Amino acid sequence: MSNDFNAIEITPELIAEHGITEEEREVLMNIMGRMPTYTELGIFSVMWSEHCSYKSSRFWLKTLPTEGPQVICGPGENAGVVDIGDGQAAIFKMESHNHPSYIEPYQGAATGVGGIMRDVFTMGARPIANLNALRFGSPDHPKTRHLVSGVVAGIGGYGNCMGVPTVGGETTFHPSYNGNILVNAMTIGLANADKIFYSKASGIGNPVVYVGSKTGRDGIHGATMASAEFDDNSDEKRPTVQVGDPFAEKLLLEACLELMAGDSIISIQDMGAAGLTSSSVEMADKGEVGIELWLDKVPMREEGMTPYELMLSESQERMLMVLKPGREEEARKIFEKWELDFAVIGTVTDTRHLVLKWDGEVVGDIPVPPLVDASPMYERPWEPTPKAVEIDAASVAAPSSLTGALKQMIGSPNMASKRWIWEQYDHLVMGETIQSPGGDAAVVRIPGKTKGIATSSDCNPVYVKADPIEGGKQAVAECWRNITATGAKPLAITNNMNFGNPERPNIMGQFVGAIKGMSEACIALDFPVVSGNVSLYNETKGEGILPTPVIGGIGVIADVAKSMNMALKNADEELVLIGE
Amino acid sequence: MKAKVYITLKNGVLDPQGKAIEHALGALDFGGVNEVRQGKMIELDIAESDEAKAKSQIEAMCEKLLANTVIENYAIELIG
Amino acid sequence: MKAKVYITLKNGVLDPQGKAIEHALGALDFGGVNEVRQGKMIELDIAESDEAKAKSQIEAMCEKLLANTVIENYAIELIG
Amino acid sequence: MKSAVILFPGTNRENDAIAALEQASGSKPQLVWHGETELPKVDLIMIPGGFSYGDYLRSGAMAGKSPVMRAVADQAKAGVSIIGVCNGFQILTETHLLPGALMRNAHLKFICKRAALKIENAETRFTSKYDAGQVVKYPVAHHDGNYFADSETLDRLEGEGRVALRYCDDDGVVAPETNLNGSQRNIAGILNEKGNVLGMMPHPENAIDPLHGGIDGRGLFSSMVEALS
Ligand SMILES: Nc1ncnc2c1ncn2[C@@H]1O[C@H](COP(=O)(O)OP(=O)(O)O)[C@@H](O)[C@H]1O
Repeated sequence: MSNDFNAIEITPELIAEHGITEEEREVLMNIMGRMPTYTELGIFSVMWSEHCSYKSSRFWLKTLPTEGPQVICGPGENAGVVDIGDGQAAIFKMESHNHPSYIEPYQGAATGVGGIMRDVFTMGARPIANLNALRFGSPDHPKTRHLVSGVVAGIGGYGNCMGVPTVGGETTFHPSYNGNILVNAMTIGLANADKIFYSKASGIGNPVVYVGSKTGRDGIHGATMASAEFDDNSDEKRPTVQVGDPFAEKLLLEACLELMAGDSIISIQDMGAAGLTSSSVEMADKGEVGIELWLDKVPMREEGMTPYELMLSESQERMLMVLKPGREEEARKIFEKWELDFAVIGTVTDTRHLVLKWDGEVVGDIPVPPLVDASPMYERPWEPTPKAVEIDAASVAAPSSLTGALKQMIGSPNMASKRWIWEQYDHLVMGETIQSPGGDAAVVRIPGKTKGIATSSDCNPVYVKADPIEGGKQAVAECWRNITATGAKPLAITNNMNFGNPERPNIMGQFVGAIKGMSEACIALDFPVVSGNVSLYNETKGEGILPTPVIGGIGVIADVAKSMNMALKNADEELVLIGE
Repeated sequence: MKAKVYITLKNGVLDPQGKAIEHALGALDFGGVNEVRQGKMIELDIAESDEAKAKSQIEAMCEKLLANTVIENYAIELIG
Repeated sequence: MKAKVYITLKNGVLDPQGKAIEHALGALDFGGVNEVRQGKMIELDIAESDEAKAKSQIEAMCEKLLANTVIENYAIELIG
Repeated sequence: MKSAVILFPGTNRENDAIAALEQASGSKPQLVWHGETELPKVDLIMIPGGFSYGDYLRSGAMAGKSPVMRAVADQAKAGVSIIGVCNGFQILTETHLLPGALMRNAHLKFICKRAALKIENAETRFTSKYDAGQVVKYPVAHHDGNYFADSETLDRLEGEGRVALRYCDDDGVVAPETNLNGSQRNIAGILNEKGNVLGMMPHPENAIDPLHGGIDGRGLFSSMVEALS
């Protein structure tokens, strides 16, 4: 491995700068049996990051109930898949883009929406509905206005251009999010139940194909950027936020679905965070095969890109596929028709290694199973959240004016109408929106059918803070109630666990409590978890956000014409209160 | 004092607009067009007549509103 | 040959973006700002190296695509 | 009525358009890709909504220069009926088949809501099933719907009865407060000189099913079927 690309000396400091602990370094050295090259170090660092490895949360996530007769594919793939009858499946997931949205609200939120849609259409589904769960700081905090308008414009900017209706979500405000907003985006797609695409690679010698936009130096991690030598002479710090290109993604969607209508794809994986690295490693690992990549063949946007940058770039609107042998030209034609890049950049091997080449020369070689299996998993210490003191209702003075109290409630930012937001989202495109935002759950009809999907996203973080177990339960139950209120039968949920620093036992305790509560509610309601996402370290100045496990659920209603909404229909009708 | 502010994307930041324009020019048979980047130009007239002060005032406007300094650079031209 | 194309709204065409910027600057306590207009700047690199030819080529691009001459004017600057 | 729907990269309301045309005429429209230079023989060409070429540079600009639009322009000259909705309207102004331009909404935000519209001219092949002055509700969903033309052009449009629709309130009052995007004189849709080309921002195709919350859009499609079959 005499390549210049890897001339950078690997020192303990450099390893530490890549976020790899001493303990993890030992494991890494054992796996490699030698010093990793610079490129290899980059790959370990992203694969073992919290984001990719779920090292703090995996242990607990495994305890969530994920099964049921309706579940076709639970957590572990790009998105969850449930049976909705008539040979059709709904594919859905929620994902966070919290930190990027705080730094650059428009692009951060936009690329979050782009990412979650790719997760869904990479499995063969056409996205039919988007939701977004937003948490902002106090309305009078100086940054809030700018963040709200940027995030909302970004979500609309991407979803509207894609032509996928944004039909629901939630928006609340609390000072704990002043320095750390939450932007969670959810997409629901529709596929044929017998035509779902997975990421598992197979077939030794089969071509590995890159499609979509070119790779640039987007989102390559800041800390590692500083130590790298590729920087051009400009003194400006290279931005680490990605810019979304919804038009490219719309083309990618149409091209992928067109190719998927045939039978040339063996497996496909979108390039999200840690782009080429996580997609190729995941495909090889799931298929118990190896993958060899010819990095000089990757379509590049900038000159002088290195293997390290190519493997770590987070450029958007890209996919990696394994095709059946000899089907490259058929696929190329489709992608060229849609004016997208297409390149054969590697091959499936039997070595179970990820081998990276540049002009035929090896620039990286990592055994895949230990890279994945030995990825750290921590059972972090946690302490249960102390019981909050119950407020004695009698101790709260009755409001002097009921109308005044009502006005105050309606006028509070959390309860106020969110019309200003959802009118900036195209919630009608596709012509199947039966219940628009503004109700309990949105309802979209399945094209050509009378049936539809009801969907809602919910969480009350104040409850979770007071009692994580009960708060976790209540988030699931609220979502279930919102869906049932339209007349739909709830089917399954996705979730987005937004918490503070898991290395603090009290925060970890909130996480554990929420998981326990959610599990209990999911089992009681037969409402399994089929996908999800975790976002930790949501803190500013050592203060964690309110624990926010957002639940996104879907249900099915046989006849959308019979779905219910909350509008009062006629004067003089009786209002009835049911439940305890 | 009149001024123009030019706002451009930083190096390396994806420019979907520029890319699409480049592509469209190619489709219209304008060959050999490369590196198309789209930026903004903002013209304004401010009350301040002192050059140095005007410049620093406009700089403040750029930092606070006109440019998104996470991904954009700006340049100021005073016209007088 | 590198060039810049400046595209501005014609006089008399109202400019919602410019107006919004003017308003926002006011809200941020930048007083005395007037006549804010937002335009576009497109940078490009064309193969043609002869100045006159380059200019007429870019003019054609403006007429055909870059500017909407119903509402916009354009100006070309060759940089070399 | 035989119809065709034009598709550009980034078009996204084509299925909504197809559903409306099929519901009204009983036959499926033919789909025509942007690179085509010839059009099938049809009575109506529809350019649907979406974000052709991402609406980068200017909305409708790049689509306006595509090969298929040259063919559409020829058909327009030959008297074939053409309707452009939303992005379709933007494209028609970019090709100069309709005068003026669609600029960014005055409040700079994308807007999606059901809008009240006043039918200004009910004596066209697109609106004959309505009464003049009738208020209909179609959704709008656009970022660049702010219609601009110089006052001379506007006066001519008015004088020749070429303003098809205006933004109004539920009672048909046309006022600055009912102008949801800043359009000159509340204009939501206009016709060309010959009356065979209509461009409009609102989406009649999203108001054809009681479950959409209203079926006011059907009148537009049935007008066309009646006039063009
Ligand atoms: N960011 C958003 N995007 C889309 N719709 C939203 C958003 N925020 C709130 N909404 C809509 O506003 C309505 C009220 O929201 P919320 O107060 O969370 O509902 P509830 O608490 O009654 O379930 C819902 O229909 C929801 O879909």
